Amino acid sequence: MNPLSVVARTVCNLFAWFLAVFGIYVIVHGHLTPGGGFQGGAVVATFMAFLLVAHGGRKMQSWVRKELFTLMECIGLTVFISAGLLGMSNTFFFNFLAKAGGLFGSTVPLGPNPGALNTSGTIALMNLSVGLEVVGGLSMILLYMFSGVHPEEPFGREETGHDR
Amino acid sequence: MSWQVHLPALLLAVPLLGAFLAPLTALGGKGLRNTWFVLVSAAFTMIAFLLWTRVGSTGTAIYVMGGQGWNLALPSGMSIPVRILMEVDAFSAFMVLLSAVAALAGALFSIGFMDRFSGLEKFVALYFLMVTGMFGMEITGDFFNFFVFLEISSVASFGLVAFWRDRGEALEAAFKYMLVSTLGALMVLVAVAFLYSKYNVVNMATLGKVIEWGMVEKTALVLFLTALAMKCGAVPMHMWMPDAYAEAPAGVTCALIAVSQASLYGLFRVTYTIFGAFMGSPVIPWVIIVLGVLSMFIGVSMAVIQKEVGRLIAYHSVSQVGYMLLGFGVGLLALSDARAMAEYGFTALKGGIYHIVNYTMYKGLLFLSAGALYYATGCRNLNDMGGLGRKMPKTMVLFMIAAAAIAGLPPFNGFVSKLYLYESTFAVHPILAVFAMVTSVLTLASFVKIFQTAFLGPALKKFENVREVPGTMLIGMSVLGVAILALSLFPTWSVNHLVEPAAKALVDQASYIGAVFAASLTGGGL
Amino acid sequence: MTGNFPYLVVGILFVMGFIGIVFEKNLVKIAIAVSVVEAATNLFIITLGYRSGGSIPVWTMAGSGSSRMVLPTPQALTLTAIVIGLATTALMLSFAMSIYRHYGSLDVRDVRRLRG
Amino acid sequence: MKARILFLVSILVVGGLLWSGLQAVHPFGEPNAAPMDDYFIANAQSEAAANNVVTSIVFDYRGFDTLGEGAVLFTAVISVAALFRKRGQH
Repeated sequence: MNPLSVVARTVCNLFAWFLAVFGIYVIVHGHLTPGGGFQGGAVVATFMAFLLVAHGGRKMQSWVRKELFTLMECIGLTVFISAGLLGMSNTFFFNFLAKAGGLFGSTVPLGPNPGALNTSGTIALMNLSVGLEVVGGLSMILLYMFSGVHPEEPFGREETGHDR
Repeated sequence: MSWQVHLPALLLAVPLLGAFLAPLTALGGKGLRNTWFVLVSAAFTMIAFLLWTRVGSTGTAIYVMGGQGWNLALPSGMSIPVRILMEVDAFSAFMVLLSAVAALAGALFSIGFMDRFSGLEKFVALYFLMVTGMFGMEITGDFFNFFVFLEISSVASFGLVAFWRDRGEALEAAFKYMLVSTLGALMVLVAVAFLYSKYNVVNMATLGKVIEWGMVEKTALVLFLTALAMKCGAVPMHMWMPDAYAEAPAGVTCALIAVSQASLYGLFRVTYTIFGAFMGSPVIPWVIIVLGVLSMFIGVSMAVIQKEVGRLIAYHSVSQVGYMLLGFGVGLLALSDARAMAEYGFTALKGGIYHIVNYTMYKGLLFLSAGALYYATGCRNLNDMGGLGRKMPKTMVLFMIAAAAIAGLPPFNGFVSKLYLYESTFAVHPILAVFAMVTSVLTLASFVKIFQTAFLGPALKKFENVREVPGTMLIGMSVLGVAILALSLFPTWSVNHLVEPAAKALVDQASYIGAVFAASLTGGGL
Repeated sequence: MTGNFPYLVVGILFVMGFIGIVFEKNLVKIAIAVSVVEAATNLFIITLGYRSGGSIPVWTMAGSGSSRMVLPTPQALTLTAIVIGLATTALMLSFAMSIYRHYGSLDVRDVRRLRG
Repeated sequence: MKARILFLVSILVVGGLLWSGLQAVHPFGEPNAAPMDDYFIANAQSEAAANNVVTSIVFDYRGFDTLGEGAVLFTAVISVAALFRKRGQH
């Protein structure tokens, strides 16, 4: 994929940041407004898609490493499952932070209310971790599918394990 | 409170955590990765065994995901569960145990078998995810959760079937498998949506309690039947099965067999537990029986003409799935009739369930030995092989055990389960028993063919340098070999302790439903 | 019957997707057809949860007239199903790409080394 | 040709099945009594302390499904990575 023209690149550079900020907003406010980890993560991942389209894959691959995204993904999911495991004093996936007073532990008034960020216990924590996972995962899919378009090697020669 | 109440959650959490951390083991090199592979596999096998013993001693185990207490199924003032429930009765525990054994054997085998290939930390992650999906399908008590785990196990197995992506055939097989499997999963989802629309619950036990017999339920039942029969490889949609089984790496195929058994489990959970009360009309049971007979016969007749070892064994899988469908179909036919149940239905069920464990063990071992042949010689075609018995004596012995078991030769376990099936199906209609016996004879014939072509005969010059496969692969194969021998030497024990509780649990719809509603009466006692 | 128009759309989309899967010859088009079936499924679940006149099930800044909310469970289920659909579609397209590398064609009639 | 007729018949069967099934579903906009969903709407704020009922279902009441969903995405990513991996990449 070749880089686009300078106008397109400038516009993409600008708007990619808006997308990233909006995506992070959606992730962080997942327990208050429509949205959540998956939706916000998908929006943040379009940041990567914008840059990939505008600047071309070769430049992109010199900027970021795929290992970084693998790490993001693994950490996100591990935090997610650990948040479930920590509730094990009651049950797996018990919401042990809700209304406990500490992190994300405030109570909410019943009925319509303006909403406070420090509520909902593990829900907010899981939103953040899932957001991290989705950003990493979708970016990885993009980068790997891109690297599959122009493989550097002829096909059929990738593995030596079949030879005797 | 004993920590053992958390076993159903741990059974799923341990392999999932293993999968999530597996890509990071690339940092520590080969030793760390293999240690992680063995460690997590041993852990989930241990948990599965503990779960099985616990269910055997204390009865159906339930687990409320995220509730105040593990057995607080119904929140205060509600008559239906709102959270996800895990429900492990004797049949589920039995399936979990044998899936765990097959997965352990596949994992041990894969360490040696996949050693020469790249990208193995991804292989390990996908393997654990497939195992998680399989366990989840078997212990969940919630239909939507069932769909999610069906998708986990399917997506992971697509990746594993296509793991040798330098072979075009593997990609082709993966695409076919993916098409069938995705369609099946979507049908399951539509069926769940239909049931949700009418009853506003997705919990299995609650649905079994409140369900009525109307158009919505009929549609849902037909969708479930079609989708799960597609997924377990019954005949009209069996095309994906030989391709995927033959093209996947051998250790994966061993676990894939257990995955298809999990789909079969779903089929019987739906027909027996949810729709069991409406099986008075013989239409659905006869559909299952006919599918079973067709699978048996078409599978075996396609198998006889195959030249590739993997495809030959894979076509036998189609025919073996037919045996189980036959047994369960006959059991279903007798479900609403106590006299018929005592007379032949229960025997058929026992035969079907016993055949599941036998099939998973010996078919896994057959695929592993075919993989060992491929590892040692690099050949897939039977016509290129010969005289390998002297070079690979241990593989030959293990293959012989498995082949004797699948053909139903008398001292082996395959004989016992097939005897149950002949006996009970004869009571329904003699022609069914005749089909089953003919299939058995053809199975014997084709395994004699493999054995004779591959292992016997003069030693070929091109196989001079062939040696026995490495130790870890032999250990993986021996796990299954020992399991087959144990089942064969103690048939009475295995029928009484493995098979009968599972068969009783499957027939007893009331206790499956009652477990959810009774457990909550005791309150949130921890 | 006009009131049940969404169900009609679900049925039509479903059958269209099936026709695509069965009769299309191009792997990418087959992947698109699978996506259509997925979309039909998601649409079906989400329409099941609608209560006429209901508001979204979110209490933040909700007006006083928000006592009647649409059913939240179908939305949660659809969310899960959409992500799963995304994952399978990505994988299916990757398979199509890899198959093109090996066979030089996306036509199912050319991708036929396995048979019998 | 024979296969095409078979396909056509199967599509007709699927379509007919869906048609008859969809006829029996409740009318659009008026679901049957929904005890489970009403429980969620009534108790999401007091039990899970979340204003967004859908998120409280996704991450609390049915949080385990969401773990499975995350695992499916992870699986797809790992599969794509395995499919396009380079030679010698461990």
